[in-house]
Formats: sequence, C-alpha cells, structure tokens
Amino acid sequence: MVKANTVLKSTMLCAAIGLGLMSAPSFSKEVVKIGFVGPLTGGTSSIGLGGRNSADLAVRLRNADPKSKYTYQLVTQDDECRPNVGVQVATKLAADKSIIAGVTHFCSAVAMGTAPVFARFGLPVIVWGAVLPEITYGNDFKEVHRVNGTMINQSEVAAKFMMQQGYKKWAIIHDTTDYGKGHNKYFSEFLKKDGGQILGTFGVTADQQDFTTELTKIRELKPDVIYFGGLTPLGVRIRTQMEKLGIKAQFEGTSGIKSDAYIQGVGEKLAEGSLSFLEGAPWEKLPGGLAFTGQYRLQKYSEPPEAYGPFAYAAANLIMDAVEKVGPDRKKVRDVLNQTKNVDTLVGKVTFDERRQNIVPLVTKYVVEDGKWAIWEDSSYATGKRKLSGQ
Amino acid sequence: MNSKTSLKKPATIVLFVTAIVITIYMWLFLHAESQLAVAGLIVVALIATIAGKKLGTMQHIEQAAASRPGLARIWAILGVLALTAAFYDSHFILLMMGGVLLYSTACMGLTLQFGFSGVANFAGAAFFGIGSYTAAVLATHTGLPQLVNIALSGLVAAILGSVLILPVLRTRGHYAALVTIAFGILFKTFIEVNDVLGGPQGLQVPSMEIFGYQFNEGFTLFGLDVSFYVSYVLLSLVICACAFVLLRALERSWVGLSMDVVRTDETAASTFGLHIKRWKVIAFTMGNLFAGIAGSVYGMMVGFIAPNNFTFSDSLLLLSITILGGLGNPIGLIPAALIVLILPEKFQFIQEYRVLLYAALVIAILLFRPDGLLPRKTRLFFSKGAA
Amino acid sequence: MTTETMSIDAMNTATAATSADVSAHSATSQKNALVGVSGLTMRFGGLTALDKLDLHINRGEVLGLLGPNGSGKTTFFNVLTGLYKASEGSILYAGEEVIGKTPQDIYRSGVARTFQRSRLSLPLTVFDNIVIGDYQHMQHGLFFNLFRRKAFRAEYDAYVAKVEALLNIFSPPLVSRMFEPVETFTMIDRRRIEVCRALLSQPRLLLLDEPSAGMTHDETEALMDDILQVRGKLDDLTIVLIEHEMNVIERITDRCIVFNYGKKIAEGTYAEITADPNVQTAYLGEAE
Amino acid sequence: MSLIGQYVFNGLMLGVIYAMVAVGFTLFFGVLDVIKFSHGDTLMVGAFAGLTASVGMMALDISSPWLRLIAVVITAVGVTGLLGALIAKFLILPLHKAPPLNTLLATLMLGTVMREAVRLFYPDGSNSQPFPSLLPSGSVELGDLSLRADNVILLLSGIAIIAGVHFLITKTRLGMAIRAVAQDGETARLMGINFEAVVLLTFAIGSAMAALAGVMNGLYYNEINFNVGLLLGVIGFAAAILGGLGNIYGAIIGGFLFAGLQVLGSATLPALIPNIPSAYKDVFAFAVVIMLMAWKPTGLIAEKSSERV
Repeated sequence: MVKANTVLKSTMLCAAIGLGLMSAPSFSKEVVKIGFVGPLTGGTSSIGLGGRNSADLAVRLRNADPKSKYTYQLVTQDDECRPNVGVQVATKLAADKSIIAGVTHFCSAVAMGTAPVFARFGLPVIVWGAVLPEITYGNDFKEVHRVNGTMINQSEVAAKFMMQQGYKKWAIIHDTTDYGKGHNKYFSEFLKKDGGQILGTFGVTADQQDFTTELTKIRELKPDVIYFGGLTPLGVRIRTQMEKLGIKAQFEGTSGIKSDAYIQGVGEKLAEGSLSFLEGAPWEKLPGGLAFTGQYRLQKYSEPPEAYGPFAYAAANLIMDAVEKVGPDRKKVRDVLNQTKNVDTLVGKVTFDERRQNIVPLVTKYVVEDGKWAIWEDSSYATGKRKLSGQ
Repeated sequence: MNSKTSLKKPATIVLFVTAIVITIYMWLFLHAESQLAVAGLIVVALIATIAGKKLGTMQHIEQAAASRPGLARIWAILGVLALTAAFYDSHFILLMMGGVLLYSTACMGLTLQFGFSGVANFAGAAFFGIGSYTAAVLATHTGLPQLVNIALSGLVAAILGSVLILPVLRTRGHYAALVTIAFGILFKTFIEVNDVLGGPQGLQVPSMEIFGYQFNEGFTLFGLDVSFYVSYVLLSLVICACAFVLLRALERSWVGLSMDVVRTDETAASTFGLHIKRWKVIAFTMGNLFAGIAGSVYGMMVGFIAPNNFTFSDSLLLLSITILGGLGNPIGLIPAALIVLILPEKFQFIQEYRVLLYAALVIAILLFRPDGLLPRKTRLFFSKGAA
Repeated sequence: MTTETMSIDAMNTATAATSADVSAHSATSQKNALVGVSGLTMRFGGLTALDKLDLHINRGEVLGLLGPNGSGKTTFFNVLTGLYKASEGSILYAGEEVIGKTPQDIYRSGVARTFQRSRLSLPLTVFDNIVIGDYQHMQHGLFFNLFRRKAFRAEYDAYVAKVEALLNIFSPPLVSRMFEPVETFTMIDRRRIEVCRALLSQPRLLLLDEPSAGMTHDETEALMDDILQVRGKLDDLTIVLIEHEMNVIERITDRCIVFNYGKKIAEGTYAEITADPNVQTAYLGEAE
Repeated sequence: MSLIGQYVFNGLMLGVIYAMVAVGFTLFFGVLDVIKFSHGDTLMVGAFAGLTASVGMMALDISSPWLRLIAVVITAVGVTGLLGALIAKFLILPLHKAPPLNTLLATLMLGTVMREAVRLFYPDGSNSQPFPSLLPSGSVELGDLSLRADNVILLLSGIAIIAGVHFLITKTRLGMAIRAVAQDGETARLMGINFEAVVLLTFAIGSAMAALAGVMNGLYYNEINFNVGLLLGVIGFAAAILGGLGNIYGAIIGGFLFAGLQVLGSATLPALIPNIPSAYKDVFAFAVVIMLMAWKPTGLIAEKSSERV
C-alpha cells in the first residue's frame, strides 16, 4: 500500500517535472547551461555517477520550480579520473561560451590539471569532491571554488577525536593515489602533534585485491586502530581481510568509505563500529537533507548519491542561485560566487575564504550502527551503550 | 612510362578531390555534437568505404597517391592546415587535433618496432610518459630551450628503453609482450609511489616556447585572436610530418627491407648475414625515441601530467591505434587515432556507456578487418610514377 | 668446449701437414679442397644426425649429396652454414674453422644456400627477396639510407639491374612481376627466386637443398641449366647439391657422396656410387 | 614463527588462485597458440554468476550453506563454461588466421566489455559486492599458527581442482584429444578428431576453472568487484609465460612463483628499506619477471619448439 502510494507520488512528480521541462520553452525561459565533470567510467565511477545524479537532481528541481528565471541544462562530461582526459573535457566546457559555470571533479589530480584551464578561459567552477588542499591553496585562480573541505580539516578532526577516544597506537594503510597519500600525510602530522603513535605505514596500489601480507605484518604490530586513507572498494577489502586474519583493532576510515556501498560490501555485522569523517554539516539532519534523499529516491537513479553527492547538489544550487541573481554571465557569476558568505546549503553554511575555499565549520563524524552510517553524537556509541573495539 | 603520363592528369585531380572531400568530412565530424550528427557521419563513412571498395574508387585513390606521393603529402598537410584555420578559435577541437597528431607520431614508433622488425611493445604509454616527464623536469629545473628539451626527452625515452633491450632481444611474441607489459606497469607504479616526480598528484608542464615566443599565450592574426592551441597543432603537425617522412624513407631503404626480413624469417635472415640484434635494437630505440618526443610535446600542450595518463590501458590505446591502422602503415594511423581518440569524445552523450561501446567497436573492426583499416602495401622503393 | 678447440688445433696442424705431404688425411683433405670436414658429429638429444663425418669438397666442383631422407644431408648444410653447432669435429672452409662462427660470418666468407622448404619472406616482393641475398655489399648506415636518398637511389638502381639480369637467366617472365609479393607466385617460381637470392652475392660455395623438389622433369632440367650457366659466368663457383632426381645428379655432378644414418657410405662419380652395393642396400632399405 | 607461517599460507592461497588462472591461459595457448586476455574477467563474471545464484537461493529462502555453495559452483561453472565456448566460437576461432597479437588485443577489449557490462548492468555493479561465506569458519591450530578452516578448505580444493584438470588432460580420452590438437591441429583433424569441438571444450574447461577460481576468490575475501579481473588477468598471463606457455606444470609453478614474489616483496622490502610503500612490491615482482625473462626467454620450462630448417 505504502509502496503503491510512493509510486503514485513519484509518477506524479515525474510528470510534474516532465511538464516543467516540456513547458519550459513555451514559457520561453532562456536556457542556461551548466557543466558537470566527474569520473563516470572506471574504478571510482560510483562516486562520479552519484555526484552527477545529485547535480542533475538539483537542476531538475530548479526547472520544476516556476519561480526560476531560467531553464537550466546540465552538460555532463566524463573525466575518467585521468588528468589528460580531464583537461580535454575541461577545455571543451570552458571553450563553450554557452556554458556559464561548472560543477567539477572528484579526482584531485584531475582538478589540479584543469584549474589553470578554467582560469584561462574564465569559466567559474565549484569543485564538489576533490580534497587535495593545493587545488585551492596551491594556486590562486579566481574561477576555482571548492564547496567540500580539504583533507586537512578532515584529518585534524579525525586525529583529535580518536585521541579523545583514548587510542594510542595506529597502523596506517593508504592507497598511493593523491587521495590516500594526502590523507596519510595530514593525518600522520596531526596525530603526531596530538601525541599518537604510528607503528607502521603501508602504501598500497588502488587496484590491489589482496592485503593479507600487509595485514599480517600489522597484526604483529598490535595497533589499537587501523587507519585507512582511501576509497570504498579498498576499504571493503581491507575490513573483510582484517576479519580473515582475526585482527580486532578498531577500523577508522576517511570520507572515502562513507558510502552505503561500504556497509553492503562488508556486511552489516562486520561494518558495525567502523568510523569515518566527512566535511560539512551532518546534512541528513538539516531540513534540506530529508527532502534531498526523498527527491533523489523519487527520480529512480540507478546509483546512490554516495558521500559527495550532496556537495555536487549544493554546488549546482550555488551556481544556479548566482545565475538567478546576476543572469547568465560568467564574470558576474564568478564574482557572486567569490562573495559567497554563510549561504545555507544542503551541506550546511557555505563561506568561501580569500582562496575561494569553503571554510568548513565542522567535520561530521560517522559510525556504522545497525547497518547505517549514524552521526557519532547521536549514536549509541557516544552515549556509551556500545563500545568501539579496544575501549 | 606512358602509363605515367596517362596516370598523371587524373591522379592530380583525384588527389585534389579526395583531399577536399576528406577535409570537409573531417570538418563536419569535428563539429558534430548531437548523437544524430555523429551517428549519421559514422554511417556515411561506412557507406563511403564500402561503396568505394565496390566501385574501385579506393584503388583509384591509392594508385593516384602512389603515383604522386609528393602531391599527396602536400594535400594532406594543406588539409590539416585548412582544418586548423577553420577551427582557429575552437580550443577543444584544436586540442583533439593536436592529440591525434601526437598519438599518431608515437604510434609510428610502435609501428616501426612491431610492424617492421616484429618487436611488440606493450609499454608505449610508458615511453610516451617518460617523454612528458623528462620535458616537465628539464623545463622546470634547467634553462635549456624547449626545442632542446623535446629532443632530450626523446633521447631519454630511448635510453631508458635500452634497459629492456636484453630481454626484448632474447624473447619473442608473447614473451616479449610480457616483458613490455611488466615494464609498463612497473613504470606507472614507480612514478606514482615515489614523490620525486610529483607522485600521484602529477606535475605542471611549462609552456612550449620558441625564440621567446610562449605558445600558451596565443596570438592574434588579422585582428582575430587565435587559440593558443593553434601553435601546438602546427608544432605537432611538423613533428608528425617529419616522423612520417623519416619512417617512409626508412621503409623504402635497405633498413626497412632488412627489418622486414628479420621479422618474417630470422633463420633465413641470419644465413644471409643480417645482423638481427642490430636491426631489432635500432627499431626498438627509434620507436621509443618517437614516442618520447611525441610525449614531451603532448605534455606541454596539455600542461599537466600524472601517472594516471600512462597506465597499461593507455599503452593498449596506442597499440590498438597501431593495429587498427594496419600494422606497418603510417597512413592508417591517422584514421585509427581518430577512431580511438576522438570517437569516445563524440560519444560523451552516452556518458558511462562510452567505454563499453568503444571496446565493442574495436572488436568489431578486428573481426571484420583483421589487417587493419588500411593494410600495409607491398613495398615499392621508388613509386612507379617517379621511376 | 675444450675438446672442440683441441680438435680444431688438431685439424689445423693436420692441414699444415697435408700441405707438406699428401699422405696424411689423404681421404679427407686434398690440395684443392675448399671444404674439409673431419669427425663431424651432430647430436640432437638422443639421435645422432651426423656421425663422425669425414669428407671434402673440391674447389670449383659440383658435388652431389645423396642419401635416404633423414640421412643427415640437410643437417650437414645447417652445420656448415652455422645454424646448428656441431657436437664434435671440425669443418675447414678455405683453411678456416667454421664451427663456432655465426651464420652471418660464414655467409660473409662466401657461402650461400637455399632451403629444403623454401624460406622466402612471402609478403615481400621478388626484388626484396632476391636483393637481400647481397646484404653484405649493401650500405647499412642509417644516415646513408635515410638522408642520402640520391646516393641510395643510385645503389638501388644498380641492384635492380643486377636482379633483372639474374632473373632474365632463370625466368624472364619474372622480370615483369619483379615488384609483386612472393606469396602470389607458384612453388616453382619461389624456388627459382631462392636460387637467385643465393647467387646474387656471387658466393664461392653454393649449397642447394633439393632445389627441384616438386618440379616436373623439364623444369628441373631448365633450372639446372640456368644454374650451370650462371656458374660459367662466375669464376670457380663450387656447388653442393642435395638431390633425389638421379638423372639430374648424373648430368651435372662431378662427384657424389652418399649419406646414410649420418655416415658417409660411398663417394665417387655417379657411375661409381650407383655401382656401390652399400648404396643399393641403403636405398632398397629405404624402399621397403 | 606464526608470522612466517601466515606469510607462507597467504602466499600459497594467492598462488593457487594465480595458478588456476595461469593454467587456463596455458591450455588456450596449447590448443590454438592464442592468448585470451579476457580470462581474468571471465573469472570475475564467474564470481558474479555465483553471487547471483546465492542471492537467488536466499530469495527462495534456502539458507543451507551447502546447498547454496553447490548452486553457486554449478551456476558459476555453467555460465562461464558456456561463455568461454561462445567466445572461442565467435571471437577466437574467427581471428585464428589473423596475426596472434590481434587476438590478444581483441580479447583485451572483450575483457573491457565484460568489466563495463558488469559495472553497468549488474545491480549496483560499480560497487564491491559482499560475497557470502558459505564454509565453516572454525579455526585449526597448528602449533602457534592458527588457520581458519574455510581457508584451509579453499586451499585444498584449489589444489584438488588443479590436480583434477591435470588428470583430465593427461589421463582421459578428451585430454588426449586436447593434447593431439595442441601438438598439431592439422594432423589431429586428419586423425578424425573434431578440431572445433575440442577447441570449444578446452575453452569451456579453462573458463570453468577460472570461474572456480573466481568463486574461491569470493569465498576467501568475502568480497567481489567488477575490477578484480584486469590485474588477475595480467598476473595469470605473467605466470603462464614465466612457467613457459603450453606447459601445465609451468603455469602452476609460475603462479606460485609470482605469488611468492609479491609476498616476499611486501614482507621484506620494508625491512630492507625503512618506510617504503609496500606498493613497491609490484615494482619488485615485475622487475624480477623482466629479469627472469632475460634469463630464460621461453619460460622456466621451455616451450618445445622444434624449428625445422
């Protein structure tokens, strides 16, 4: 019954949106193009597709909204998480004058490569997923903004939090991509500063399947915590293989494993108690959050939004707001975005600093509880009902 | 010789018409964005080739080209120039054109290794990458003029390649394939793992620059501001053309002949005194030189390089261009490169299904044209027309 | 290794001796011997293809090698051209030890051959296949080949003339098809092409491995005549011929050697060897 | 001690899986002199087929692990066996006359097709899927080294499978036919052996074996993802070549050798060079491969190639 109901609702909404799209030209609204770039094929495609769907959702909802001055159109490009392809598609978007702004990149190496391109062609973009600090702090391009926080914020909070939990000894596994290496770098720094001890660091390739050798050595080191800097696929393998080798240490991940896929992949039982950290407010709790999840479900996307979907959604909305305000003009839009201060978005208040980096007010801590990523504060771990391993 | 005179006139016309047609087609193709346009153009191309076969137009063109090689080359270059002019301000298309030219150059290296002397190289991307990285390092840390850097990049690629010479000389076929595959993976993992060369985050590559003229600044011509990529396309064209001429000269010389004999029958070759090792080494080294040079310019054009650009699958990309084009035939490389590099771009509208479709397409080509799009012609040292 | 070098030394001294007095090794090495083989043994794992072979090849003669299949004739060629490395024994070619040399060196010292099952580069043209036969005299320099195209053109034209001349002797119709790939030719033409390839470098010793296989009687006749004609043009070309066609042997060989199980079982003129009982048994043995 | 023991066990486990893949490569090369590079992805497909089966059984709420295991194995083997035969029929045989590296490239592309297909069309295929653990997970104590029962079972069954295939090849009539074709396809034809049938069967067997390796992989790691095939394919290929193509023992040796190299690399390198990323183990392994190839150009057990002149 309930199911039928939702189906009914969904069809109606789809119809409404469809109508919105159909009728858009008849209202003779001007069409404004927005670019989206992310990895749609290959290893990290799940996040890329999630991001695309979320951005797409933002656009659809906006078009369905009669108050919007323009009809928006999302131009999606696949960067395959490869810098040279990234530069190509970036050039494509940036050179296309009809595109006003872009929601760009999950992979940091790609973002590093394309930033100069966007700057050169004056296309304002908002990075929705790449966490490498250098993207905004490494070079100073007026066009390049970032709505998600950097791995610095994340690692800082993570290190402090874990020390508070009373852990002393860490073993670190990270993949050798920019994502993993970066996290390793910053997390280690903060951990040392806070007096944590690192027993061993293991860099592994991003397509590695077997970690038993690394984990065997770790088992000998007897750490309290195994910190993993990397994305879901490896996270799943490492967590499951920890179990195989009977390693009881606490598993601590990064934003990279904050996905339903992680819990599915590892299985509820094993995933229980895994930690991860994600920049931005706990959007699930914000008013927009429920709407977002609801709408997302209604659109019947074949892939979940994943951890960074909300950021893409927020980025797209920031851009469209700017366009609504000053019209489809790259320079004006850029200036508006530069000035963004305390704007409410799905991921909390967004404020760009002088380097157009969103100063993330807080990093949300997540723990897996009963097969869901629960926000630490209202998990039964915080209340002490349950305990992380080794506590 | 009367055949020559009788051929001469039509030849010129045929070539002229062909050049025009191809150029126009390319113009349309590079422009095409919508699914409809792309699909339509592909169909047109298919029909054209099939019809061309049936009506013997193809042979006609080939003969014409064979009888007037100089003219054919001039037309080809003019065609590219025309396209460059037509797209003088559309950066993306120019970038793609540059890419095609440079990849073709690299693949000429592979065709020299694999198509002539039979040394399979599954690490093409590695040598391409060595080129780009060398260029990046030299340009940032030394004051050498970029032209020198390009040359050096090629040399470094060739020299590093010599690490493999011993195993490559001793192994054959699939065994040689493994050696190069191993090297390719080794190279990628290596530059990714150690931070000396920027690690996974990659490196910025400084702009190409000749006599103080910065390519990345672009220029204005007759009041039109021309895309800075034009300079790169022109440079790539020059390099590609040089590589082509060199390769052709090599093919139509005792060197090419010796390499072919070594490839086809090492036993017979040795009983007629051929230095088998020598020819294989020369082919392998020259090939890597080509790849390195192409890589260095590519790096400058794209402006940024990272290990992810030089994975095993990128080596496969190069190899598929080489094989699809028709082993040993440098001309075939251009259409092959178009299919392998630009078609996936044109497929962006099918987004995540791109790679799937592309792979299927390659299989289809291999099934229906096992010798590639333009199979290599039997060698004529000097074209009949000129003889 | 040591044993081999020793045998080499032994052989050298031997030849030194022979030049002094003929009595020593009278069977194997005579004054005008181009090739002297002694104690040549070739083993492949278990089986012995050549078994302590002693023979000599005189300057300027046409020597026929006979013997049932698998009696070691081709193996002898392969050892002589350096493709196989003999297990024991020695081969002196023009006073120099052959064993241990690379095929390349042996070719440069003037030995050319054809193969039992033709070994041409099928995708290459007739011209390509023949001209490679004179590899030793070509200029291999990269600079010359790539950049001095005029000079190369001159050398090329010279070769075209040479190849045409040669083809004109063996099969004029081939001249017009000189630039067509070999794969389009009949087996017989391919054999002619192989012979031309072997002859182009004007070798001193020509090894023909069943050149007439698969040819009709007349074609064989023609081929042999052509070979002899070329031989007439070259000064003291020595030919060793593996052949089953008895009347060919009879017509063109000065001397014959019969192999069986890697041993020399008979030697002499055609008349002599055909009279030899061992030979008959050998062949009858094969016939059964 | 237990550390060493653990390493050895990990090595053996990897080795078995690699060997199973490598044997496939070597079988195919034996009968047709071709390299089927999509083999690693065949393994992946097999694993996913098995996974689907177990999910299906759950849907029919049959939860007995043994029944499910049987279903998993049967479906995996069936699906990939059929797949292998189809690939042979419609891709490998048509390409047989073309230059060998065409087949290599074509199958590489086929691998991509299979990978992408699973990623796109298997529900949520772009993410890793949990693979049910269907084996008893008690643990066996050997001195101070504790081994999980399921791992031991996997290891043994892996060895058993390899032994089985070896028996099939060497002792049965089918095996004789296969070896005849491997020796000389033409002669085999003349001797009235149905060439195509044998080829298809061989590919079916090899692929089925890969499927089993895939299932083992799944049961061992309790996780499976669309990307697992590529690297395993390369490694299997490397192993087969290292051992010497066309030789089943060579493939097995190669498999264990490569596994050994990897374990050795990641276990000892950090000891030699402090805080070196263990990702270097691949650098190490492949560097050694290159050296081995330079030393033994036709593999450790040289391929019997009698070139008649």
